[in-house]
Amino acid sequence: MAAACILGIFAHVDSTVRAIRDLRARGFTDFSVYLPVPVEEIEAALEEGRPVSPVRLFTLIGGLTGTVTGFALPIWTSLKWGLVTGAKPIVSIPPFVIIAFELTILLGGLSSLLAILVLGKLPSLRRSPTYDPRFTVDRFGIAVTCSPDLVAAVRTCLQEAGAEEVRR
Amino acid sequence: MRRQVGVGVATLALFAAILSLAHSAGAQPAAPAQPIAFSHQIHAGQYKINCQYCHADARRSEYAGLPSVSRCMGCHKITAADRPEIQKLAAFFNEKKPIPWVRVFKVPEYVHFPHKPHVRAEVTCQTCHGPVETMAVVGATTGQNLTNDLLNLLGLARSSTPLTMGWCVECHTTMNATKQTKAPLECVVCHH
Amino acid sequence: MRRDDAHQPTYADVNRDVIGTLWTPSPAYFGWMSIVGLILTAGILAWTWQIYIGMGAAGKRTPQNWAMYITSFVFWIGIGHAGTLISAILYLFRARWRTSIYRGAEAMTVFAVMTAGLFPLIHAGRMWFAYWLLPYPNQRYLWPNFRSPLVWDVFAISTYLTISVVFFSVGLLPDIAAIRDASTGWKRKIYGVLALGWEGTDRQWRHYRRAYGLLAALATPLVLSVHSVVSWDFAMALVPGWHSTLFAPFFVDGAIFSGFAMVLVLIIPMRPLFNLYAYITNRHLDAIAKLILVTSLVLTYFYVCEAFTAWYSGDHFERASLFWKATRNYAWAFWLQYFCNSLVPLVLFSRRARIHPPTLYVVSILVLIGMWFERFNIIVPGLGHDFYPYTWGIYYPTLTDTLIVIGSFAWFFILFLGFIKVMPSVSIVEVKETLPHPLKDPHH
Amino acid sequence: MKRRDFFKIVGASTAAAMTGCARSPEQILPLVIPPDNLVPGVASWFSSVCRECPAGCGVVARNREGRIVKLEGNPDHPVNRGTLCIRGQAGLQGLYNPDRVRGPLRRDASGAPKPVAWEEAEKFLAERLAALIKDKQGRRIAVLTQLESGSLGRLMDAWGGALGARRRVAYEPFNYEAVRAASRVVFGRDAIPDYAFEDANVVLSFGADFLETWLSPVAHARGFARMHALAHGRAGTSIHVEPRLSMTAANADEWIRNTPGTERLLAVALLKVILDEGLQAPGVDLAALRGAIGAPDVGAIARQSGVPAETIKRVARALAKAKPGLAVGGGVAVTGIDAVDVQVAIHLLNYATGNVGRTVRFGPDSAFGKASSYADVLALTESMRRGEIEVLLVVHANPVFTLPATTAFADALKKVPLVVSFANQPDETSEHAHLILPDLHPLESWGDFSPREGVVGLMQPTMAPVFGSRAVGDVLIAVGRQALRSAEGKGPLRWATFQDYLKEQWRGIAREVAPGTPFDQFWEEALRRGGVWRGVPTVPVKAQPVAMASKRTATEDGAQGPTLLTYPSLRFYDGRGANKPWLQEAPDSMTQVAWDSWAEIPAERARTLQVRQGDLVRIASPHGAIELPAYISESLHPDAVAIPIGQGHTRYGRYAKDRGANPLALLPQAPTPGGLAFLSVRLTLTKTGGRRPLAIPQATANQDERELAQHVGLTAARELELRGAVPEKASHPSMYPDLKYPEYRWGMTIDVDSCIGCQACVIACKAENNVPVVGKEQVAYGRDMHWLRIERWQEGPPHHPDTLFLPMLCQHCEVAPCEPVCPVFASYHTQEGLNAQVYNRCVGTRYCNNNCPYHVRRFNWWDYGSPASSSYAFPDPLPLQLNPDVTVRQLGVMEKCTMCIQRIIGGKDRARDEGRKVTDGDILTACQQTCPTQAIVFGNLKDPSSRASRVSRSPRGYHVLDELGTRPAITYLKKVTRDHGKT
Repeated sequence: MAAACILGIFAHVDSTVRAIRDLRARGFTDFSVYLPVPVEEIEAALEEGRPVSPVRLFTLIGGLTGTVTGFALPIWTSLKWGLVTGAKPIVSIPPFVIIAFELTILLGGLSSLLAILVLGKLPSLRRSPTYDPRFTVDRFGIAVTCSPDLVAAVRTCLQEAGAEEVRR
Repeated sequence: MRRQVGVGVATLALFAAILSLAHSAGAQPAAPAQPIAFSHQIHAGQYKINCQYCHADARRSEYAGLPSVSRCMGCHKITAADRPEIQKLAAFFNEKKPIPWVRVFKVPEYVHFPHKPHVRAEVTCQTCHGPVETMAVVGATTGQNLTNDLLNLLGLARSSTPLTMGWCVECHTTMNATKQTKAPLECVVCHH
Repeated sequence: MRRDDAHQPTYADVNRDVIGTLWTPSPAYFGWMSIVGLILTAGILAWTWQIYIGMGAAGKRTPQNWAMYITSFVFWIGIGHAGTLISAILYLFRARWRTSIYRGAEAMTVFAVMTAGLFPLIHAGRMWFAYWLLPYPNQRYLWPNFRSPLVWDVFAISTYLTISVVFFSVGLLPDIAAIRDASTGWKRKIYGVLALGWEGTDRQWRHYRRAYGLLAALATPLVLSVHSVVSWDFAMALVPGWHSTLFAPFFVDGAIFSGFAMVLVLIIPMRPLFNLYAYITNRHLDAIAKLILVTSLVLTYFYVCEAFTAWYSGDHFERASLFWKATRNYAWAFWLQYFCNSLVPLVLFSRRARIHPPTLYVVSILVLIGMWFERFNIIVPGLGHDFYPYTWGIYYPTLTDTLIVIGSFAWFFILFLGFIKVMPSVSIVEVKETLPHPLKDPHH
Repeated sequence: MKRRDFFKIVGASTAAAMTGCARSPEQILPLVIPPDNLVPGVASWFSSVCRECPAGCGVVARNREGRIVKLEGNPDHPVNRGTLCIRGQAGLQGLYNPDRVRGPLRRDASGAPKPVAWEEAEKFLAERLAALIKDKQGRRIAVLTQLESGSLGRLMDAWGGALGARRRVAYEPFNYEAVRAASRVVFGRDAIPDYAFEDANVVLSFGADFLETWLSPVAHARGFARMHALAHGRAGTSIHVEPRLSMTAANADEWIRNTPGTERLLAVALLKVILDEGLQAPGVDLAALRGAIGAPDVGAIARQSGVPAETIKRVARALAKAKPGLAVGGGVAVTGIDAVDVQVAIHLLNYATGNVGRTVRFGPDSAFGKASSYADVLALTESMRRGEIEVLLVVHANPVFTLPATTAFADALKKVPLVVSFANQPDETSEHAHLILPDLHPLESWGDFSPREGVVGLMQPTMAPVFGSRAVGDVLIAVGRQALRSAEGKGPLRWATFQDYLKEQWRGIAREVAPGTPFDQFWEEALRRGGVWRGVPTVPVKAQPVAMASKRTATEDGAQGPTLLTYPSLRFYDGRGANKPWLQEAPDSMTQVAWDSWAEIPAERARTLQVRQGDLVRIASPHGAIELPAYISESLHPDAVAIPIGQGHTRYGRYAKDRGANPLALLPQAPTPGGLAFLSVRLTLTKTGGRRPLAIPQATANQDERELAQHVGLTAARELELRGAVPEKASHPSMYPDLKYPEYRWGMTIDVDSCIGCQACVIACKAENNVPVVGKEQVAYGRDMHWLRIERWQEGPPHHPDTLFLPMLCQHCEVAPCEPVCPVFASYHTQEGLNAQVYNRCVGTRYCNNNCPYHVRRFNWWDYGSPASSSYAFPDPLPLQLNPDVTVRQLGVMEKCTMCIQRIIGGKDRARDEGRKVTDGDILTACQQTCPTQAIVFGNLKDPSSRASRVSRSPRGYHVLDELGTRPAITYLKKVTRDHGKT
């Protein structure tokens, strides 16, 4: 038997925050919140007890890869066929710093993008069943997943918090 | 579901196209039709005639040179004089006309490849021209472009003797490293 | 009563107002599009002709091996600075006034860099071999010369373009989702694909916000580096007037200066056209104008330094070059540059001027002209009177290179005009963020 | 097998291979029968004689696959010793001129030339001649040729004799007959002597452009350089008297700007000073000399000539004390009405200072003495006009262009029923010919030429004829025999071909020169060596000082206005060079004008006329008028206007046609004792209001304190020489370790003191390296493609500047600014110290040329190299000249001097064959090879004993723009300036 999913739609930030707190207090942790705009209060309510987003790890690894590539590529290619220009050494580090810098930024940036996609599970071809188009306008939503026997409790909780609409 | 099938088919088709392109490029290139059906296999293979007997300029000139019609006739006045191909040769000789051979091996016009120093360094003809003594007809695809670069990137080399720059350079580097030769690696030695 | 104080929009208002800019272009829009399109066509034809007949079709010569193409290249790269500066640096500094203008500025950045990126190709004698500048394994065993400033350019500009596009698209993502949800039919499908399935869940937002911050942190040094690298195209050369350590900050400042002028040129007409008074307020204009003023003053300082070092160094070549620029064939361009970049922006000391759109518009246009000529003066007269008197000479533009340069403006504007009708030119999400949150019980 | 046939085969096969497109299947054609001495891909050299002027320098032609790709001086030839001038280098473009007459033409009733078969054309001519002979009207046949001092001339004389024709007229526009006349007067010898410049300590020239066109410029340049160069503390002095700053004047240590036409007065004044001060050589007949010069008033002459009396005295003393000195005079520019008197005075000057027999040598007389006089030419013209000539054969002369229009030679031609031209280039004279029988180019012909007594250069076909031309000798023999109805082997014209005749002539030479040697051996040897030469002893002459007809003045009596100075152009000579695009594109050494012609107008006069440079000016004399763009000169004498001869062709091929104007139109036709009086008219100038800007690639002659061309005083130079060589490493410090050169380091030295600015190297470079010609507009817009240019820098007062010629080419800098900026390594440094440019790698960013402080890189703005392009620079058959060892560059790539990398590779290859290292002399760059003064030395700088190394350590050595720290591989040697004449 699949779990049930209940969606509460809110018009106000304070009621949404209240709903999140209430749900947490009642032991419901498996819910996701839809926001038209990131709101610090809501984020604060959600972030309690969560680890920091791993995006920065992506960026760090990407950036370091860029730095290493940025030095390795020019050095390796210069040594591969050593052509002298302007009486400069074959391996001229100062200009290669520029290449390394640019590649650091490039790969760091691209891996950050990758992080958004991977961690945000994007792209996804289908909307989730609980999604409502109003979530990109001015409504907040809380979709709670629970066992079917707890549906009523969740529903009450959401309504009490001030949901405009609650549906399955 | 249908969409995914479509994507899969498209990917497969692309892959197949690349493979077939690579295959056609890697295959033995077609030999052009020559005015006389000359066979290196017979001359160099069967009768073991030295390459430089006919291509006599290789040791003293930039060009390997083609045998003059009179040199061909030196043997063929008697040898196989009754064959139709040899009669074609005799016809050219009698009319004092050069034989319009079609060029097979060619490097771009901005490349100067001198045979002489290679002969002096005892590089065999086969190193660059392939096992000509086994070929009844000779064909070669030479030259370089972005497609070749990409195929090379995929590890799909085209021909055993592609006459491309990297191939030349590799030989020069290897020879210098292994045989203590002084094969030049200056760009302007060939490009001037 | 000031217009921007009239009304505090709600979330729904923002969606309605911004998405409202997209639908059904007016006939005037098509009129503009066709004019710009015609100019672009002329530019493309001119470029085709140049490729067919040879580089000689452009007026370049010895000693001006570089001329209007590189001028325009540097100009457009400069324009491309304001966008990322606004979106990244001001983001990091939490300057909230950026929210309503950053989208347009970012689009401007991307398009300006796309325009700039054309010029090295247009400029190259054999643009069909320009791919040799990219490091890719090839059967020649040859790689680009990483010691060449032009290869630094390749890296800097492609990185800048990529990061700008990434930053731009990431910022667009929730907005595209909003458009998707507001549209129907085939538009919905297209925006649906572009939105990548964005739903605005807390999980998505969480990583998104984090990544956005990191991107901003990466983009900030990048903005400063790109024009520095471009400036080294000149500073690494021996040419008198080019070989200067001053060039990197000088160029970066000039780039920000011209970039903000271009931002004004773009947003001032957008405000009445799309009725965006509620979002692009006088406060915004004032802030940008102040930035223009500051960068202008800094630029003037650099001008003084440049002239002073040329004179005080006692270097004959430098002095002769400067003197020649200021007094001979190109003197008009030289003084035009000072007039537009150092004198005209002084008007902005007046607050009335800073919030008076027509004045701002005129100032911005003059600044753009001045900045184009600043690069022109570095390149064309700079090369025209360098070390070797035998080859001194004067460059005359031809129809071909003039059309190509004008065509580049058409290319930029056609991209921008297209953009404002398919994408929200004001960030829906970020504008909402600046609004007070909808609370059921505000006093609770 | 005949050599001719073999070339035909090779030539044909190469042409086929060349026209093949690179991408399409290409045919390669073997030889049917291999030649003995020719390997495709290996150059063969054939010796011949340069016929671009009557100086008769020996050349060797480089034959690759049957076509001549380069001309070089014959190192054995006594006239030029391996070097060539600018015109000689460009001779190839006469051979491959796209406008060459491709076969015999006959003008039909409508006047249009129609191709005919050779047999038909010869038959037509023979019948006309036979008809005249039959009627005993042989006198109605006339032959007009250029100076032919060899077998061809003798054959034509024999031919004329056999047919009873008039005496042949050997017409040379510049025949220096005033010198000859003066020799007759003073020394009783009808000859032009040999001038030994190298033996003189002081050279005093009255307008003689001996470094440009006068008599034998290549030999004179070599002699001048030897005389003038600082060696072992000694250095000769050169003084030049001329109203115009010519190239020769610019090379003189003292240029004396005299009023036009006062040379005779000055020479007499010098004599007077010498005699008054008793400086004459011992044994001079004082009384006779005094009588000859009369009692001139030096002060008055000084006033008249504008030369201070002090200067006259100083020059007189310098010349007299030189022991020996040398006074020469008589370039065209001083050939006034009194030309003979000028020359008499100069001869007397040489006599008085004891130079005759030492630096002025009769005996090895110049071939110029054999040219017909101007009066003879006029007589022929008159006969033609009177209808006395029925058939006129014109062989390599273009009198319609080179005679003053006042002689109305063209009108006289119209009175001749049959004019036969043997011109292989369509020219103004062949325009009037009824029959055109194109002769072979000298490089395709058998022949010989004797430039002076004792030297006979032998010409052989160096390649198969490019077009269907026939040797004029062959045609004359065939036609003559047909007309005389005699068979081969019999009669006065018994030879089968001209080659047979030549060989017969040479049997005579062989008997005289090498009596013991079998003829075949002698012949082979002569062909290989390029001729025979032997020393001719100096003939003692006795001077008879006679009074000059001193009443004559240079210019026409009573005329007003500035004097016309019209002079043979360094590039075009009498105009015959104008069809060669290389010469058109090479800038004039002094004005730096390319492609056009101009009138050099003194700045003062230009201001009065309100004429700016490039304004069209109408120049009128009593005899004619022309229009030319003005070139404003600060240095030209205010009473003169100077116009070079050579341009203004109306029909001489696409490159010459309608370019400038011919100043000969301004001259009177009246003959003088010295021939045509070139300096005799005064002009009226009017501004027309039109403009035709000149193409001048040099932006300014002012170095703006940049010390590009440097100089050092003679005294200082002597001191430096005594102090000895400078250490090699006096260069700028670097952050980086020094470059290592495993085997060689190529470098060059250029002696600015020796460079005379003759531009021969410029053309040699163009020919060797397939450098395209770009046309006037492109040159004017700074897009010329010369890899090597001769810059003219001036210092000092603008009206009397010191000129410095600076050959500028890629400096092959060790710390090359062009290299690191190239994104694709198209520009890099080789391990042998060359700054390499890889054309096929270039993407055309042009950064390198921006960063090159010398701006010696050249960009292919247009598609000069591809036949399909509208800017293709090599119309057929010019591609046959292209050096197969050098790539023809594509559109959009940078190119520049490679120090003749193909020659370096070739030289190393030969050395390797012999198992040794390259040494001096193995490799000569094209510019070095042709330099008449040997100012350029190329070699291995790594070897401290190589010549280039040694010269580069000279205390006079410097690097151009040294302060930039580019460490060039080219070391220049400062010009040594004399304090002579400086106030």
